[in-house]
Amino acid sequence: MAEAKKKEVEEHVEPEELDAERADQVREELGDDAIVEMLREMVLIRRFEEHAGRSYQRRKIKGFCHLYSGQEAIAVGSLRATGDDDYVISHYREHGHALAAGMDPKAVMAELYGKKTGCAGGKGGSMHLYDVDKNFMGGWGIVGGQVPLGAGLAFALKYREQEAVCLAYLGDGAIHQGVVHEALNMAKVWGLPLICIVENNQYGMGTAVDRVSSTVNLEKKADSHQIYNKAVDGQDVFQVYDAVKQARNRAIEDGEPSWLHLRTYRYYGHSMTDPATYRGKDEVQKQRDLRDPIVRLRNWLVEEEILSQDDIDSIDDEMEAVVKDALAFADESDFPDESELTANIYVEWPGEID
Amino acid sequence: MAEAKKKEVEEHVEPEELDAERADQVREELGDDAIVEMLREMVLIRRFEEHAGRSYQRRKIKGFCHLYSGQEAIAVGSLRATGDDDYVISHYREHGHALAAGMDPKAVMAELYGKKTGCAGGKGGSMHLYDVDKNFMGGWGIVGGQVPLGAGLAFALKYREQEAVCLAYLGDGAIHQGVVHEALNMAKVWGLPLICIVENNQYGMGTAVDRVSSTVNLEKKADSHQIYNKAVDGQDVFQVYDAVKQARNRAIEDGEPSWLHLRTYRYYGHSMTDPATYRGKDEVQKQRDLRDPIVRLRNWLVEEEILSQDDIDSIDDEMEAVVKDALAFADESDFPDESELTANIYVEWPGEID
Amino acid sequence: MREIAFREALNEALVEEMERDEDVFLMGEEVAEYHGAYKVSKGMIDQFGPRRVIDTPITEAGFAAIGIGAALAGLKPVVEMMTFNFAILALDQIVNTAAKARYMSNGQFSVPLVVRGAGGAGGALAAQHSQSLEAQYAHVPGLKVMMPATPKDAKGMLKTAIRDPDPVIFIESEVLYGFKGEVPEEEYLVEMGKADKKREGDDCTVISWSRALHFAMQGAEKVAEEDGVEVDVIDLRTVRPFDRDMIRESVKRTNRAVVVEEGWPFASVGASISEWISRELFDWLDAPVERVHQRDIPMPYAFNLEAASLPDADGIADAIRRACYL
Amino acid sequence: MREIAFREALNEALVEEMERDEDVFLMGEEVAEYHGAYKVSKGMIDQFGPRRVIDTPITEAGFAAIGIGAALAGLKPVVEMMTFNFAILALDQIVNTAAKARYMSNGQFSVPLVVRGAGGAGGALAAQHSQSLEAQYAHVPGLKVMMPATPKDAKGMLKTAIRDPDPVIFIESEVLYGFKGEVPEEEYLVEMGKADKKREGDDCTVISWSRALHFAMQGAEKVAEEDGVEVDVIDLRTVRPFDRDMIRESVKRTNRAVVVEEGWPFASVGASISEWISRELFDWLDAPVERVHQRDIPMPYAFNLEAASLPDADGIADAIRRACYL
Ligand SMILES: Cc1ncc(C[n+]2csc(CCOP(=O)(O)OP(=O)(O)O)c2C)c(N)n1
Ligand SMILES: Cc1ncc(C[n+]2csc(CCOP(=O)(O)OP(=O)(O)O)c2C)c(N)n1
Ligand SMILES: [Mg+2]
Ligand SMILES: [Mg+2]
Repeated sequence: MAEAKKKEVEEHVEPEELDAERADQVREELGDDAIVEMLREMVLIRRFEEHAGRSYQRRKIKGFCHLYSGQEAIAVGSLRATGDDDYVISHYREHGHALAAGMDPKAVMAELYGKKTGCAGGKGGSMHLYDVDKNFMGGWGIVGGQVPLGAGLAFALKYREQEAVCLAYLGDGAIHQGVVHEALNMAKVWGLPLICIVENNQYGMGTAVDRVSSTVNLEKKADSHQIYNKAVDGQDVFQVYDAVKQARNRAIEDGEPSWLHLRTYRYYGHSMTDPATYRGKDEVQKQRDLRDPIVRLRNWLVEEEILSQDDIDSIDDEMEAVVKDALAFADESDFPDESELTANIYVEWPGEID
Repeated sequence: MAEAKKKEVEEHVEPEELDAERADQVREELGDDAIVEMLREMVLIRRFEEHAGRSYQRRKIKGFCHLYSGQEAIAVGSLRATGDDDYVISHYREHGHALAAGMDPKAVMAELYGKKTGCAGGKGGSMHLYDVDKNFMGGWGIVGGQVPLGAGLAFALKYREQEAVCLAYLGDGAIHQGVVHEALNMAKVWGLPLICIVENNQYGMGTAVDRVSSTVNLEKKADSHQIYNKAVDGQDVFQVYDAVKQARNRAIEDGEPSWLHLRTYRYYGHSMTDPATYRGKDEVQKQRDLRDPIVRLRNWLVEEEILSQDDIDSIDDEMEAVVKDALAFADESDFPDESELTANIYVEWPGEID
Repeated sequence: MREIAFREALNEALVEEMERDEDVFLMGEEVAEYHGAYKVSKGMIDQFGPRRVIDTPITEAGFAAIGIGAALAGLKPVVEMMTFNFAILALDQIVNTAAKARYMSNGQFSVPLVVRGAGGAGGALAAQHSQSLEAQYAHVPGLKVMMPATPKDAKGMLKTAIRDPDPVIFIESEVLYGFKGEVPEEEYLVEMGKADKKREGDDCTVISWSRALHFAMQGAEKVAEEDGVEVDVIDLRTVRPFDRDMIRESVKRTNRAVVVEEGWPFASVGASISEWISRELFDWLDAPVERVHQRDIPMPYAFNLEAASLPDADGIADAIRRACYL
Repeated sequence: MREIAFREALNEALVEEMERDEDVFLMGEEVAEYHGAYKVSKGMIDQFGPRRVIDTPITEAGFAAIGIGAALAGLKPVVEMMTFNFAILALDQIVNTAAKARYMSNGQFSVPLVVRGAGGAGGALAAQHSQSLEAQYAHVPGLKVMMPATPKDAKGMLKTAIRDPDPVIFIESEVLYGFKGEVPEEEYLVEMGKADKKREGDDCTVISWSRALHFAMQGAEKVAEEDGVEVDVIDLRTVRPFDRDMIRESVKRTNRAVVVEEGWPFASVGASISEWISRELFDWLDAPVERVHQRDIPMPYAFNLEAASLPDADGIADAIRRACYL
């Protein structure tokens, strides 16, 4: 790593405490209950992913399975800032976004199990979650491809003059894809209410971001397109919430898209089959110790005397129970009927399929 | 057009005279003969295109034919700054680049006529000129696609540790293509000796640049990739030469790619079939009157007493004669033999073609 | 009946559907202020304004995806590709998202999108601008592919495509835009997947679509005049799904078939139609199914080579003769 | 003979060719420090260093084009696509530049490029990651397409591909990477365009390639056991150009054929092979050429649906029986 870049990275190691000013502001804005709710959602995601990982090892879940653990503050903080008409679109590491968007953990887990009760009837799997009622538009597997799709969703909102935005999640590895840049230019020219949320977990598979990006300050990747951008601590749920809230206002009021760079970390390998030998165990431990978004929020809640340690433990237990229910539901559900094979491929099809 | 953007455009209307300081510097560097040679090349291109246009109207040339008139200072100034090992790659509006790269006008005209004596044996036509001996690597038709190809040529130079660069020409319409941005990021990360020359003739077909670009200051389009960029008066051959020369040094000495924004203008329609109703005649006339690169260079040469008006007239006559020879050559040449149909499609092909 | 050009017929289809349905819009390079590279969208910006007739930057993948995203949200975009040569840049989005979204989401989404534009060889446009690429789409489950050969069909089929709830790839032959033909004044649709019998005869079945259909008709006339051979000519119109019933009926009667396409031969639509006939109608065939297609090479620029590369009436007449063992 | 896995065989081919020729280099996502998403390039970064084993950003179109540009300059790049699902993003560059540069330049340029990576269905990877897309390349003049089914062929064919003066698309079945087989220690090449007879029999000819070949072998064994039917099984290995001679010889003897492919049926390689047999060997065929292929749908994730969608031994055995009128 070039010396200059190394320094950039180090400069951005965040302190343990959440940004107090931002926390106060959000507390004022949302109230304590909402903040506790955010903790619950983050814990739900953490527990969900632990169990998903185990189910994968037991071959209940197959294929590619990408866990979200470590990045919970982003899904939860950003989706707390959205309204009912807002669209959400994401990539294959989307369990957290799906849950934070309010999707039923049972339907999500069943989808991972390939069951007909899954949120895509078992046809999608881990990488392809959908819930049209929650405006959760997937769950897509071609890196970067979801960003221009998100611009299209934003386009539809503008076309219909709805006061809403589209959040499009992408990783640090996706920012170089050509379609991302094509979408950003059009979003700016047409004033689309698109908010790109770059979850920089520091690796695209095994590739550290500085090895493939001309800058590690990923907010600058929107500079060619004159799009508002900002670097945010992605492990601080208040900062995430606030940045997205502001971006949302900017999109709705001024027709300005945004590009937010959220520094975060993923605790597991890229997917369940990645031993993650490209990084040291101490690196992961340091992130867990110093920057864990759940720990930091818990500490704040306790410090502010909003929750006691007991409250926190019971949230843990509750969320564990929710996930266990989801596991049981998934396990007990049936696989799709073979007649599903040729269902929903076309609506009107005058020919024979095959 | 937004007011702010309009202002940007207006601010950049250049004065009639060439940048005197740059002119003196280049004169010192190259000597008078070389400058006269540059004029000759620019006049050659101008005459060549006039005749190509007429031949098109007489259906000697068919298909798409994009004339370069108005942009001569860019091809000539930039290619004067290159060395023998440098690669050149361009798009479909490349007659000027081909001629400035030293290709034989006869072979170029014959190619436009689809003759077997053409620089691609008649297989390429106007959009697809090639000359491997001049390192002129085409002549490509997919907007933007030549830029990553140019990065690949630059990659090869670096791989072989050659002290040379690749010049890649593109238009203002091409800068949004995803592959361009993909290439820029890689060029920066890997330190490729790539010089992108953005010929901003203010329109991509009928679309004025400000209608589709987030900025009209196209040099900024490389900002996402931390690539050196500069705006240059593309109608001032000295400025073009100097900017490319510096970029070349930067590439060879520091491994830094460049992105140069050259403001220019095309006098004819996008292609021979475009009546160009999207812009007023006065707009074109104003450009011809105030900014014509040949007029400006001539004026300077006369002012500096390097050439007399007679010299200038005889250059015109000479270049007219060169082009007439090329026309005659093209006219008299044969079309390719039908056996050429399946030649050069594969080198080793164990099957039957068809 | 009045005669109008192919491009005007397409224009009428677009205008009528946009008048009928506020959710339909047109987007692509040069579609608005330039009125289309091939003038298909002439006048539309004046009638519908820049909200619904949208000039894009040159970013085929990006604006195709924006169209797909808008379709996921329920709009009905018509995305113009200046030519299908450039649409390859958008193929990932079309194949991996548009074609699959309904299936992957178990029916929660649909993508009521039309991707349309010029296809085939234009005329001295050389290798990168002269390609018949329908196979790239016809291969893919989830897509429908329509390729009209006449102004009348162009209009009726485009209206059908726009109303279809699934993604439709609509390829217009570049050289047919100026081609004139009768087009009814009153509204009509052409059914998806229905072929059209262009000529009747019991000696052989000739199957084609888009521009190659016209070559096929010429070839059919040639053998009628020169050999007294009368052939059925079927214009497939929709190549995915194709009209199996009409082919079945015809080949069972003629026992011979020729498939004519403008593009390359291997892994092509023509190969697949021919294969289907050979397999499905094996017992009815008295001769191998013959094929006519572009030479298996990139398109050369030189005028003589281009002509020699494309299918033509002579080659088709020869293929019919071969099929008829003449 | 020693047995090694498919991925190791590929690795040996890469290493040997890079040792032999300084102009050969490997580029792609995760090929260097991660040693390849499927570990094909294991250890190569250590031996050859970052100049010749190059990790790219996730930009398939861009780095494919960089490979093509480097090839135009005379280098011999091996561009790894993590999977061919993502290679669609680079298809324009492969089809419009790599395939055509030699022709368009009248032989001044060549593109000695290999684009290789995983193809086909992996295993519960769902619709965007489970596609057999060889038709996208096999359709295009200027490209050659190789698809090995065994470790031995994987090595010999990849070496041939790297030495070929033209662009070669080299598709490796994702599920075969771990598959072990005998691989000679000494150097060998597998000739481009030459098929391999995997099994001998006079009752029917079964043609396949890549992973589907293994299903075909199982199907062949099944009918041998259950019906006493003995079939020729031909592993095409190269699908463009394909080995017409071996197919001719076999079908003239067996008079029956079945084509088995992993991918979709329409406008596919299998359709084209089948079509060619039906046309070329019309007089020798005693039955329609039968086909086996993936269902004509995007791949579903659910394990039971995925299995039901793919070709298998039972389906192939049935197709052989149909071909033999059993
Ligand atoms: C176009 C494309 N290329 C490659 C892949 C394989 N792939 C899947 S995820 C991934 C890494 C993406 O990293 P990043 O964007 O940082 O997201 P993260 O996985 O870290 O959340 C790659 C290379 C793909 N799915 N799509
Ligand atoms: C990918 C692609 N899309 C569209 C086209 C059609 N087309 C050819 S030139 C052109 C305009 C390009 O404008 P610009 O880059 O400014 O170059 P100029 O013609 O002005 O030199 C377009 C849209 C193409 N050739 N390739
Ligand atoms: Mg990442
Ligand atoms: Mg321009």
